[in-house]
Amino acid sequence: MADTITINVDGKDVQVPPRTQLIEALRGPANTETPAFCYHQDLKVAGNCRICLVETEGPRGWALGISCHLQTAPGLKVRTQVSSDKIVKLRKGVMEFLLVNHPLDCPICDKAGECTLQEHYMGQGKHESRLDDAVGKQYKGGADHRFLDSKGIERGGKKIDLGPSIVLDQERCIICTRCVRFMSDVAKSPQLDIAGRGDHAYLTTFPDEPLNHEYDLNTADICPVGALTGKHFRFQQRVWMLKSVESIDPSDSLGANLTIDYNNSGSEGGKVWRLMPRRNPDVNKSWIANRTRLLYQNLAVNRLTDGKKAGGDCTIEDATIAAVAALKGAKRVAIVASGHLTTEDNAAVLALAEALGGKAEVFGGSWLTVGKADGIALSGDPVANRKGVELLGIKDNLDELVAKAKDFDVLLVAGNDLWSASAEKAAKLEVIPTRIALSAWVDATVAKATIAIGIRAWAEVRGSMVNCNGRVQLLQACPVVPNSQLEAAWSVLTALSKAAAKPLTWASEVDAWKSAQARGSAFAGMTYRSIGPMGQQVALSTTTVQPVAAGV
Amino acid sequence: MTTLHGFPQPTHWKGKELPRILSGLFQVENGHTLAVAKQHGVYGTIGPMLFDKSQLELIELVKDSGLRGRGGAGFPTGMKWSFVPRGTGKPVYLVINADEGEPGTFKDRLCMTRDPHLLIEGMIITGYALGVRTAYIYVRGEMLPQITRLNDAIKEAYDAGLLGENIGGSQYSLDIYVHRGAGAYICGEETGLINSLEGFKGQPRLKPPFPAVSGAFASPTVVNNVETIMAVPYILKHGAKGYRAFGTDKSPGSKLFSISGDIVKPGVYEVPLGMSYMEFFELCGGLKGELLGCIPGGSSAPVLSADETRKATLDYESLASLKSMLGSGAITPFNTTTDVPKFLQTIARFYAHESCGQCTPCREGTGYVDRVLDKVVDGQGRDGDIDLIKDLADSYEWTTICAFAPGAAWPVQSFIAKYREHFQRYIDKNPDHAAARDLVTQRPGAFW
Amino acid sequence: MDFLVLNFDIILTLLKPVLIFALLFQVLPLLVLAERRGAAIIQDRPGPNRAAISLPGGLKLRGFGMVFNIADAVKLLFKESFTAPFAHKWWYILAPAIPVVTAILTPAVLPWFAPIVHKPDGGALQVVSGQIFDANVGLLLLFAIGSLSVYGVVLGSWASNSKFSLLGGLRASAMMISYEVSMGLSVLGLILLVGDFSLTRIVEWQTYHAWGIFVQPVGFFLFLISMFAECNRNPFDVAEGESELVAGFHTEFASSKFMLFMTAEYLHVLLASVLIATLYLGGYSLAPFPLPYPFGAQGVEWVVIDTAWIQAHLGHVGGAMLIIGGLTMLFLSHLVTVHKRAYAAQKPSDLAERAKESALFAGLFMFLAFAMVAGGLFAIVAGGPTPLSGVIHEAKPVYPLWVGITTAVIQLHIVLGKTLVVAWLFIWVRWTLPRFRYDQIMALGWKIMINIALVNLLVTALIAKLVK
Amino acid sequence: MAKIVPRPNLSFWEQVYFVEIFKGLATTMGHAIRNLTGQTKFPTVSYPEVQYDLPRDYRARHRLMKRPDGSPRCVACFMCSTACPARCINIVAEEAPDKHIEKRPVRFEIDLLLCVFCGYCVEACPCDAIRMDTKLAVMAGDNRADFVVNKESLMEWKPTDYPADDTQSQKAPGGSLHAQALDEFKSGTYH
Repeated sequence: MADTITINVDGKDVQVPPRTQLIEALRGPANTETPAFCYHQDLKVAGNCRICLVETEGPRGWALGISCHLQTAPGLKVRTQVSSDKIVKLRKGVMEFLLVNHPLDCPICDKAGECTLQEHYMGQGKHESRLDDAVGKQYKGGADHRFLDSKGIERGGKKIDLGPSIVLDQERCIICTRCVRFMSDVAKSPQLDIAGRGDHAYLTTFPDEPLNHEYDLNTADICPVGALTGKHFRFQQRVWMLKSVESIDPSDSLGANLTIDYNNSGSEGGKVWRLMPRRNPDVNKSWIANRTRLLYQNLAVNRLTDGKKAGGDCTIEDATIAAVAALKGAKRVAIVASGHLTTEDNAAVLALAEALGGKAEVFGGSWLTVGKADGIALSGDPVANRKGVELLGIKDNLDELVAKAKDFDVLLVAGNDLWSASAEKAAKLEVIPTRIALSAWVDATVAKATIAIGIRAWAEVRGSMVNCNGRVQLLQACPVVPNSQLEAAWSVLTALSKAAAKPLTWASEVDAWKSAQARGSAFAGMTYRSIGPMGQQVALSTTTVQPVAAGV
Repeated sequence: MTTLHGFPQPTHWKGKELPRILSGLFQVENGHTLAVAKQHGVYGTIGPMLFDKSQLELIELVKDSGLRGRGGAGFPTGMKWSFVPRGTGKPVYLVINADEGEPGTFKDRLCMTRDPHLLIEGMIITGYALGVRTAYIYVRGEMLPQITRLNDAIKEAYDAGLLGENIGGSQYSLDIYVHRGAGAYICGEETGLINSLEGFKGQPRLKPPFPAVSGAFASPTVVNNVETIMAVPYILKHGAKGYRAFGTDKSPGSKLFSISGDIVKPGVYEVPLGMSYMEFFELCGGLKGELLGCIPGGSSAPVLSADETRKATLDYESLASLKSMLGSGAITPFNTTTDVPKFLQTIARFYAHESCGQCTPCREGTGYVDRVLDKVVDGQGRDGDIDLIKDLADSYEWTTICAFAPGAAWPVQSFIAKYREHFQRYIDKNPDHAAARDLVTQRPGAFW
Repeated sequence: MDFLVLNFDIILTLLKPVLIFALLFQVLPLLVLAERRGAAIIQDRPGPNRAAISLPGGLKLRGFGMVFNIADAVKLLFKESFTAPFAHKWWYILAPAIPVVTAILTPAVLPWFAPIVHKPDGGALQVVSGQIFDANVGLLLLFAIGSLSVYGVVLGSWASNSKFSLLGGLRASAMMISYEVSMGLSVLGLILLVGDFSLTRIVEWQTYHAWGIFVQPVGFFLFLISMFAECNRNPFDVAEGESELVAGFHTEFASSKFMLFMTAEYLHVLLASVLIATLYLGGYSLAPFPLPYPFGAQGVEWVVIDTAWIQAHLGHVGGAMLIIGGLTMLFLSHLVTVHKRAYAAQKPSDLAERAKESALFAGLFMFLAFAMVAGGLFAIVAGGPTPLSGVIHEAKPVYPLWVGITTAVIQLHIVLGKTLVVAWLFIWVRWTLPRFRYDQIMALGWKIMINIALVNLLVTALIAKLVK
Repeated sequence: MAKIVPRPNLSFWEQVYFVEIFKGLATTMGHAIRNLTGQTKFPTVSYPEVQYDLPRDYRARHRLMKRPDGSPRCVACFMCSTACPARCINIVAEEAPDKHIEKRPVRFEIDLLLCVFCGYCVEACPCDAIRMDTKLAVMAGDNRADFVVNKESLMEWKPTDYPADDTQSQKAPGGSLHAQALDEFKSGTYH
């Protein structure tokens, strides 16, 4: 892998990997700003936007070419906008053409702020306009921003409902075909196409068929302009007001990488506004499923922001005191770990059991059904950290717990919603008189619990999960929390260890991670820094789950 | 059936015999039928004359003949054939580009109407030379009579054993299919044509890979014009030298020229390359009125002014030296009564309409130029609009995937360069063009 | 009556502090008014004119802004006496008292009039000093007390427990201590000439020789500048520096405590003016130097306008002062009418209101002017030679008690008049000069003022030796 | 690049400063004497009885411009709140039923206590929806909530309060000349 070749960019020799797209070499090793609209790292090259033009030296002198299609070869000589006035002029020209029929409605465009067109206009644009209203295509149509196609039928328009999740603004579309390529090549469901030709080309679905796919919201992400927008985020926030933290998909064991975009200023208070895919070529490429993307909507809904005790609400502190008392007085304690919580939380489960000594026993696993991998960004297993729990040495033995439920007088369930997974099996656990539930939401388990303590949800904690392929990935904490009293599960479990003779004294999730490292040999040597935003692979010797192919 | 001016054509001109390489059967009654064609020597090569030669020999022969593509680009045909990789295990396809869409060009149509068998003969030779099992004729959708003729001719050929398995008793088999296009100009571009042939949208592909390496159905593909292929049998018959007897040294052979415009007898003429334009006009009955300029080779070729036309000859080199091109051989002289901006408007509108919409500069640029030209012709022009049009054409000239954009840019650039005062007259017609120009900067922004 | 006359010295001595303080606290609001109104006049604006007392008959009494003083006092006294929670409470409460106490103690050693000498019938000769406390080290005592006022600033700023306050206090204390050196040195020249620290003796010396400003011009300026610094007045008001330190040392003070600080500040200005008037403008002496009298027995005689002379020409002097007062009133009346014109851009109703008030004041001043001029003329015409009591004390004739008291009153007015002139100088300078930078102040104090003061002292000593 | 202002070259007497003090004193006293005697009119006015006419460009309390139908012209683009250095503008957007408008504010609040009256919001507005020409320079309230003005109160203004010759304003949606301008715009004669 390490071998590189030398190409010459603007008179300077640059070491680049061989046979990659020139645009990657320019953007990466050559550090030359290269605009592109149609080019996307995880899509096939279409080469139609023409803004990434460069000059290369060939047998017939300097020739124009598009850097997204050209490949690096030894001795390649490239001129970019840095050294070629021609490129500067032509890019300005291309930018002008892109803008001829593009509306100037950035102020109400949801893409504004993360719009590729805006970015590159600042870098490569003409900056003084010579357009007037007579040159846009809509002048032949009407004031409704519609135009007549070659058959005289009105097309275009500002708000076209493409399907359940996507709205199209035809006027903003620059026909880069990224969405078309995504739907056909990645989603394998070619629901979109460009119809018409010339500047009357337009993006459309097939007649009377909506755009409806589990991954269709990705088209809004890859749309370089605001033509495709997701209905869930339409007009909600301006993107420059959002801050983001990096996290992963907590609802699926592939752990698709994503960012949590939130806004914690303003009179509205903090709120998580959206989840966006984060590119990780080894996990989910640039894609996340709609299901994952809409998870943020649950973060402020139905939350267990306080504690519960004997059926009534109480503060978290009171609930914790009651739980400690129950654990202290217990003869046999069953503690259920959870694949929905981080590895740190599960390490805390083990540490608590250890502290409680012989009277505690740890169970793990889930009754949720495992689906099939779709090959893009979902593995189908809803237990995100199943692997991490396994690597900590917790067995999948919930049925065993059901079998000997009578032996226990206290049940501590840490973030594992047993009752909604299987109410029938879980009903047998109701013989245990004291049932303590740690949960972020008011779920079925909380309803059946005698003591419930609210914990932070996945978006609000820092920790790690191990995906189905044995990749340790980090979740970072978003500061938006419904109740600042809420603590992460490991922290609550640490507090519950007061019931033991030697309570745990962990100060942060780093202590929890160190404990996890002590328990799971696969984590040896890993630090949060070494895991980083892209994750770190553990040795797969202990794998029992088949690896799921990463995205296409 | 089709009555064209120019027929009957003279066989001699100024004491010299005019070539009848391509148009031999044009004036023969029922020349399109196999029987009549055979009488006139068509299919004469299908036999030992062909099958005794090796593929490489044939390719060398065509190379030596100096035959160049007659579709417009003028790429040496033999060289094109030699690019086809051998032994890849993939089939090689031959596709005949009969998607004749260049404004002013109507030669292939006539070829297919009057002499389809010569085309089939050429295809058999080419197919044999390249190892083709399946060949396509991609015909423009509007050419219904031609499609009928071709299908009839192919049927006749199949019936006569000239197509299908073991042609003429040889080991060579060839199937020919007529593919009807949907009438898009861009499908005359070879990769666009291949895309269309495959059932995709007729949009050019990124090159490389070139079609010779990976074309139709991801296999090596040769795309040739009708007229090019029709010249192949003659070359085989008379050898490279025989073909080179006509034309100039660098542009050997003859070519069909479709002439229209301000000429007394418009039509299709086969003349040797190298004849001067003025002489050719004389051959066509002379010009109407005083010459103002001439489009030398299809609407995408840069226009020639009257002086340049007088200097030009009908060959690739002469026109290249005048910064124009022979193109498809569609010659359109126009006289001093021509309204040049409206002429250009027509051309620009054609290109705006026919742009496939794939590449940004061509998609938006052609429409942009069209609308600005419309504005100028409507008398709404302003100072600077001419430069704007020129600048826009410069911007999209070479920045696209295929050669459509330069083809759309050249007429614009050349018309403006050579007839600027005609455009200025239109702008001067707008009484307040100067005031209008000032208002551009004063216009309030978004009204809403 | 006899008792009063016989025990006049005791009664007056007891009464003096009361009278002087009453006088000072009467002049104080005038000074505040002068500050505000003076600022306005210098800065081309009308000045305070909103606070008014509504009287029956549609008359709104504004008193040229004097009502503002009442309003201020009421407001400051009745505001919540807020103590900053982070302050050091005891020192915080104590701090504002210190400058006021020092300011109140200072006038005790200032000579307000010449000693009243009289011999009651059947009593011993009584000499009542013009000071409350006739200390023969008066000036030193004055400086000693005056220096204490810096403690108020320092303590207040430190006790506030606020950075701004502390910075202001630090700057102020450093500056005040620095300028005390040059203050002491500058006045030393005068002391050298007079040969006494008693302020009465200094005034007497000036009466017989010349005012301090004439014999010690350099000393006067040095002392004046030092006094500016001591009072924290512009251009030396680094203690407050609102552009840098909010309000400086009294940022955290409010209501009555703040009022105490402000009172002390104006008292200091007033007392500094009195001190300057006493040391360099001859105190209660009427003329700057002995005046030539061309029609004397031996030709030109040099007449010393001392207390005895005033007493001898009591009618003329008193009459002349009344006439001057009357003319001042006339001028004030004129100003009132001028200001009536100045408010031309007013609403008619408001204009009428103001017209009423100005008419009232114009009339009042006019009446007073006429009364005083008339009284003065009468005194000049009717006042013959002052009756003598026939007793000689220290080679001066002793007059009856009423003459002594009248003279004292006249001299008190002379002192007050000079004080007001100097006080106006304070105000005038405040609205003229910008604040100095702290380093500039220090450079001026240590590098320039002290040197000039020392040279001045040396030169004075040489000249004094030569003259003697 | 910092601009270096050279110190003025002072003459000897200016450096001594002593003489300059007296010059300054003469200046101020000159003013004082003139004001006491000659001056009949001060440049100051007796506020609030007499008030200067606020200049046209004075930045006072905001108002929201209206469309002919009375709805706010604002399209909730957040440009103003983005430009606002005091972060005093709070907007909540929603989809507008009119497809030409697309986006409109549900809430539009300005906290006038935070506002620094810089006028950046007016500059930033792409559709001239917010202006600061109300001449309502003085605001009074009992509590902080009174100073948070909402969409309704920002639109409570009468067109008659604004000059008829302010044609740009009157042509703008909500103005009296708006219909005429709209016709011109539609017919293409609007320039």
